[in-house]
Amino acid sequence: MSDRLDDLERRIDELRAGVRTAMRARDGAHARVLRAELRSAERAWDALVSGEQPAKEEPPRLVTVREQVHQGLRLLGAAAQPRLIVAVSTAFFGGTISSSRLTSLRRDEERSFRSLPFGRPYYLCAALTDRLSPARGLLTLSTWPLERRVVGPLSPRVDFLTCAIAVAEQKTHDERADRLLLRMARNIPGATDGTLSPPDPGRVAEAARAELRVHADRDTRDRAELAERAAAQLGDTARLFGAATLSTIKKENAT
Amino acid sequence: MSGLKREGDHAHRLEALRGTTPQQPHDARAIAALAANPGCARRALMDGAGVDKDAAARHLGFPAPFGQSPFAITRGNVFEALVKADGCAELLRMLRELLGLTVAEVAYHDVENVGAHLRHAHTRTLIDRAARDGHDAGTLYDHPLLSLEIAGHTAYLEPDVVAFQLGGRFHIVEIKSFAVIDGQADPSAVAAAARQAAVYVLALRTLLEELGHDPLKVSHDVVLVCPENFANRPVASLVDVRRQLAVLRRQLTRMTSLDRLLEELPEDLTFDLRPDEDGRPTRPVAELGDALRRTTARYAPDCLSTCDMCFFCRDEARQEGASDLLGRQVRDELGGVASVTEALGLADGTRDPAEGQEEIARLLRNAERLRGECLA
Amino acid sequence: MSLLTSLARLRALDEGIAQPIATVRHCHLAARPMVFVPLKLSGEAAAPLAAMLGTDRDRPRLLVVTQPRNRDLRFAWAAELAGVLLPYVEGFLHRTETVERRNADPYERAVDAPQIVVPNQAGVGFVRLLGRSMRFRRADGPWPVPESVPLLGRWLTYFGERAAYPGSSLMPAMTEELGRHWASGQSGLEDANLAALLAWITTGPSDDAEDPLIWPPAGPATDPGFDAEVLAPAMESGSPERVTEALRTQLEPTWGLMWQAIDLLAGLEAGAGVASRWEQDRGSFSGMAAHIAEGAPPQPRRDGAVAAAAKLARMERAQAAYDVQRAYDDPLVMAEYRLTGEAFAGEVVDTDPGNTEGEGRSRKLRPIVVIKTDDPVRLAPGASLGTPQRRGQGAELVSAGDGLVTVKITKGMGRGRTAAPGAVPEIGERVCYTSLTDEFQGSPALPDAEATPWTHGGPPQEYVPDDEDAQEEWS
Amino acid sequence: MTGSPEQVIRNVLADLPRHRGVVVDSPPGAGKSTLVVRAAAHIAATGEPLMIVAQTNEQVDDLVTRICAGHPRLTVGRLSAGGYVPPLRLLELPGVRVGTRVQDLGDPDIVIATADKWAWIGGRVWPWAIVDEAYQMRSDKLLRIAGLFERALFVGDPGQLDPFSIVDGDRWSGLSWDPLQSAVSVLLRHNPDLPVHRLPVSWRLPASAAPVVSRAFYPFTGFRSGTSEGDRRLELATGGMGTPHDRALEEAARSGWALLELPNRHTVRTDGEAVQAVALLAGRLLQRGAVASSEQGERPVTADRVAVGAAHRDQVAAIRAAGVPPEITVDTANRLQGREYDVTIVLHPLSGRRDATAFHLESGRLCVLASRHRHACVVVARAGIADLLDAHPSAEPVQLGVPVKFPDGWEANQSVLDHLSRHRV
Repeated sequence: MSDRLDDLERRIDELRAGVRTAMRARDGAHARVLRAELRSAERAWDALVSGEQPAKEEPPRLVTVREQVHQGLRLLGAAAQPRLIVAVSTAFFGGTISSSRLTSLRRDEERSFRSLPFGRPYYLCAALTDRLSPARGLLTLSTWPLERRVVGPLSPRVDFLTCAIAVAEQKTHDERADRLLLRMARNIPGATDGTLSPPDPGRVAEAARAELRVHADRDTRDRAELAERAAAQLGDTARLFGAATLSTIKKENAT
Repeated sequence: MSGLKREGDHAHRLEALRGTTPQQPHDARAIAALAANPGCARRALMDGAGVDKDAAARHLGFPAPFGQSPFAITRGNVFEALVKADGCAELLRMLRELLGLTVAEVAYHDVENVGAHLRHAHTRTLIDRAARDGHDAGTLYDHPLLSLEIAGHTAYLEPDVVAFQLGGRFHIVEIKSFAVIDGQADPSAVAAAARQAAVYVLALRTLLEELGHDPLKVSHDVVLVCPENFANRPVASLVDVRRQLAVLRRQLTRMTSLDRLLEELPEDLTFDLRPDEDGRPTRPVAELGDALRRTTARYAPDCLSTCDMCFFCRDEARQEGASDLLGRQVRDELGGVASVTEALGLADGTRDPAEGQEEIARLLRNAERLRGECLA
Repeated sequence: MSLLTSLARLRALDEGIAQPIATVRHCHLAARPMVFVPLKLSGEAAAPLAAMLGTDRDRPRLLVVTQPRNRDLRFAWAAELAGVLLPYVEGFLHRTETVERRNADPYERAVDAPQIVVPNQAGVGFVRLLGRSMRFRRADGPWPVPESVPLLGRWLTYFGERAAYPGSSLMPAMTEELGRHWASGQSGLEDANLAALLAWITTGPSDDAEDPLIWPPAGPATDPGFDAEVLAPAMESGSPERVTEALRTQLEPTWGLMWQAIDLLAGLEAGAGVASRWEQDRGSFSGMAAHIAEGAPPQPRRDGAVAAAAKLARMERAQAAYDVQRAYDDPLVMAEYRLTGEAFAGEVVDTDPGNTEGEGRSRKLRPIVVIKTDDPVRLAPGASLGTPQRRGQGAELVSAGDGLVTVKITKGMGRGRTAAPGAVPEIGERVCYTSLTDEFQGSPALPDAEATPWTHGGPPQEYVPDDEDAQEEWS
Repeated sequence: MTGSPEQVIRNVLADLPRHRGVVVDSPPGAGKSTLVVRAAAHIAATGEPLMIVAQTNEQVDDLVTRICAGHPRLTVGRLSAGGYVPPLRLLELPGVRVGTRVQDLGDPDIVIATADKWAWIGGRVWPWAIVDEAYQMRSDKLLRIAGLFERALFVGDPGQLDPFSIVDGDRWSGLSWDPLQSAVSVLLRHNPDLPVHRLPVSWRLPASAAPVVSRAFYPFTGFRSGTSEGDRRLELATGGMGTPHDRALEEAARSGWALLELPNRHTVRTDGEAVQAVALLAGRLLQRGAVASSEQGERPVTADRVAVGAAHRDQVAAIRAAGVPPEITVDTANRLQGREYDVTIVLHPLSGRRDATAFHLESGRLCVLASRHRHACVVVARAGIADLLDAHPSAEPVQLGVPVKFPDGWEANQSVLDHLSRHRV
């Protein structure tokens, strides 16, 4: 066996050198071929060393990704980025998702909606920009009123403060939740005592509300105006998943 | 009239130098790098003509020794996302702490919402509105797209964020993932960031000027955001880029005055790589090498960290036995003596000094005598 | 760098082999040096990836963080590192000698000290950052670490700081030390590549040294190609063995180079001043150990006003002494001063050993020596001179011109009416005189830190490491 | 530019009791010493003891002489180190006592010493201090003596050379108390509210030089000449022989500036031809019997009124060896700081260089060399400096938290060169 291992190691070294030489010469095609060979050699090496094929164990998944995101968004109560949703899910629901798995989620939802409109009790959908296009990297729930799903200039901040309040007001707080709250609180004036100790949730919520009051009027106005436009100009699908471009709006209006 | 004609010729000559190779677009980093070795005619011509130096060096068999680790790239992306997360919550905190931004100022515009093709126009509109409306304008502009004319070509530039409403002035925000530890960062990394940010400042000032606003509404202090100490937490510092701006202006002026260099070139000279349909260069390597060697390089060891052509030029310097190989300081110390054998010949007396070399010859002979005496 | 070194570089380039620029070794080489080759994760300030270290060239220890983004693994690595380095460092504390001091209590000085050798200047920088990232951690509280970690952090900080101290050999950077003794035929910038520099010194230049596939970089930065093609897939595979083996391939070549370089330096005889500088290193090391033993807090993040001024004064003093000692120890270094006219050497052609000045009781012996030299002397009459041949003596330049220099010996002649035998150079002896002298002038006292004046911000707040220091996130 | 010099001085004196520290920026020859003497007398008149700090023994002796000349009734104690031999002119002054210890001085109105000497003094606090040449004083020196006084007036020229060290001080960069920064920078970073005054008029630099130096080295603050065009004249008694050297001297006599340009060539630092040219110019200047007339009257330009300046010590040695009349001062920029002459001859720091280093480009170096003269400055340089500046790579590292220093050396060099090119011979 050790002969075999030596051979493999030699082969792996050669292949690695080959790949790196090819990469330095920016010869992508050749590098790809060599890389594939290299991976299989490496797998063989792993198998020999550990005596078995490394099978990555998937943790038992009780709740679907979709449902975990839903839970997270419901808790937050405002449009949020995948990173925050994942953090909330991990902190409060023992969630297991990683933000990379959320990238295709919105498209899947849209496909599902198009094939069977309103076939599900909720959809994970887009937040809408002032052009009524989908806002990059923000998720919302179809069950929310349009005002909550549109983003005016102040909305990102308002949503962040809303989320912070929601996190602060959770009853159960373990270490992970504390860390999440601290991270948010540090970006809200007056929410922490300036140290790294877990912040007082009441104080965080109070501080967030105080700042929220500064923005509330204008943001509410902006959102109402946007929501009105969205309701008037967008069809069902676009209202949930955003209008792709200006031309889409025209087309949808025409039909 | 003749000026116009010359300008046309000039552009035409540069096109010819590039040949069928696609124009290499300048990004902020490339523009900032123009100042790395302005005395190098080879580089000035390649940059001016928009030749892809990296591709040329590879084709010549001298690929540049630069590469970025995937770990560093990931780290950079993750950090930028963190700074911009949740409506730029971290950025707002820092601007409030560092520049006294008021709590009410939080309006966020993602310029990219309009789609890639409209980004530049939308940036113009938003910046125009901000400069005009003053206090009612937005605070943060994410993913803006600016432009700058470089030697007759438009370069598109993507600053990380433009912040407004800090004392009524625009600030360029530059997000970098090198660490600031106890208030200090790697000075060469900061310098590179400052040079890059200066390009954005200039582009934004140019835009304001075009729109009829005061270009000085763009601050020469840029906001540099980096991770603090060993954590991911961002920290902002103000960096004064006035010096970098002055250097940049000088270099851009030089770019438009390549005439002298162009005039010295043979009519038929071209750096064309003759790419095939897949973009692979087909020009015989020796031919390309010869073409490049007809321009004068000014190799210095610093090129090894700043120029794609460095290994090619180093090889050339080796073949010529140029004392440039040993660094600018050695070269300077040797006065006018450029070649290694010449210097050694003067040192051991096998070569008589030419006119004007008496001095360095005396010094070298003295040095040679001392070395001989001490090592005997 | 002087023209003398430039000439050596030109010669090296021409002959294809590095040229000596020193005739003796100017750094201390420990009997049992600790070679330390650390690697860090690209893109991070100080995330350790691996280190190869040890005092036995045949048995290096390899410590690896198989998943560098996992802070627990990083702290475990730090604890492992402490497990190797701390016993080595503390092993030197047991044997001490008592040193008497004027106007101060005697103190205990270690008879030998640790020497941690890293490949290059970037390695020293990384050690300093590692020290910074560890020394404030605590064994209790929310992010507890093994007790050895903050202790190691303080020692690494100390070694990293001491490396910047001119003439110290507690933490030499190998490329720097080699570069002080040999001139290669490449630029100083390229000399920072250990493999390349060693090739110049031993076999002649080789482009292999720049090929990371043949000679991986000596760290702490890894080759981006290796990161992309080997390390990243290995980490993704989740196999610690594979990561370990991958990193071993990057460290082993450098490990070999480091010992080769040590052998090269060991082949040179130590200069006369090396022992006294090492003695200072030992004193400094013992001071640091005592500091820790007394329970003093870790080094602050940055120097306060008074500490900075004090350190600057010490460093300037050390730099001046180091420059002078190297010139006195090594004729090839002295030659640089001869070239610029600040020193001259030659043969004694005339003497007046009995020359005196003054009358009666103030009559003093001031022997005159005339030297014939080929060196371009650029010293003014009255310049005070020293000589490597008779270090206790001081002299004064009387006149110089036409290749003849007249010198008057003014110090170190004793009280006798005639010169002691050998005190005055004989006709025909070769001598060297230089205006470079190591005359120590004590530096005036600084205020206590608590008495920092208003011009410098007033008394600083007393530094107490707080929870924030200890809990500082490690991303 | 605000106020007359007199008004500025009055403002400074009025500010003294109001602030713990007062800073006065003084461009070349703007009456810094006059201000120090005035302020000294002003403080002494209150009856409170005063200490004065200068940087070199020559500066101390010079101040002692000036104070005694202007205010003969003041008593002055001159503290010095053991090996110091006071010049005769000092010993002859009636109110002056020299000693190595404060106790030896009696109880004078004013005690004056170098910063190095003051650092060894302790156990007493003066209510007032004047720190002269404070921009050339390293902040660690100030740290050693700041405990000796309660209030201080800091006077100096921000445009000259910064203090330096033989060791690398990067570890302290960005700290507000960086020991390598000048005393004034550190003082102002900790006490940003202290008043900073500027002397607006150079009495030394003629009308031909003040605008050039002001534009290149003091671009934001600026200053003007105290004399107008035509107030200063330099005449050469004997005729020239039409050589480039003679023509350069004639151009300098006529316009206040001359650039003697040698053929473009990369040379060693001690460029024989350039060194020879400098020496020749110095010799010819004396031979031709230059006479300077100014508001101070008419006097011959004797050797002690002429200085030759260069960047490096080996250049200075080479110039000396090339046969400059021995009474003429030949020195590096560092050592010419604070000095004044009628005519200066300068070997341009960038002459014959292939690459400019930070050392060569340091604006303070050129500023010192170009601002020592009352009448004229002759610069010797090889052609090609413009190309060298043009080819200069800019990759200076940037330290966080360190204020950017202006003027930029490149810009300053460019500005001076631009002016010199109009006086090329």
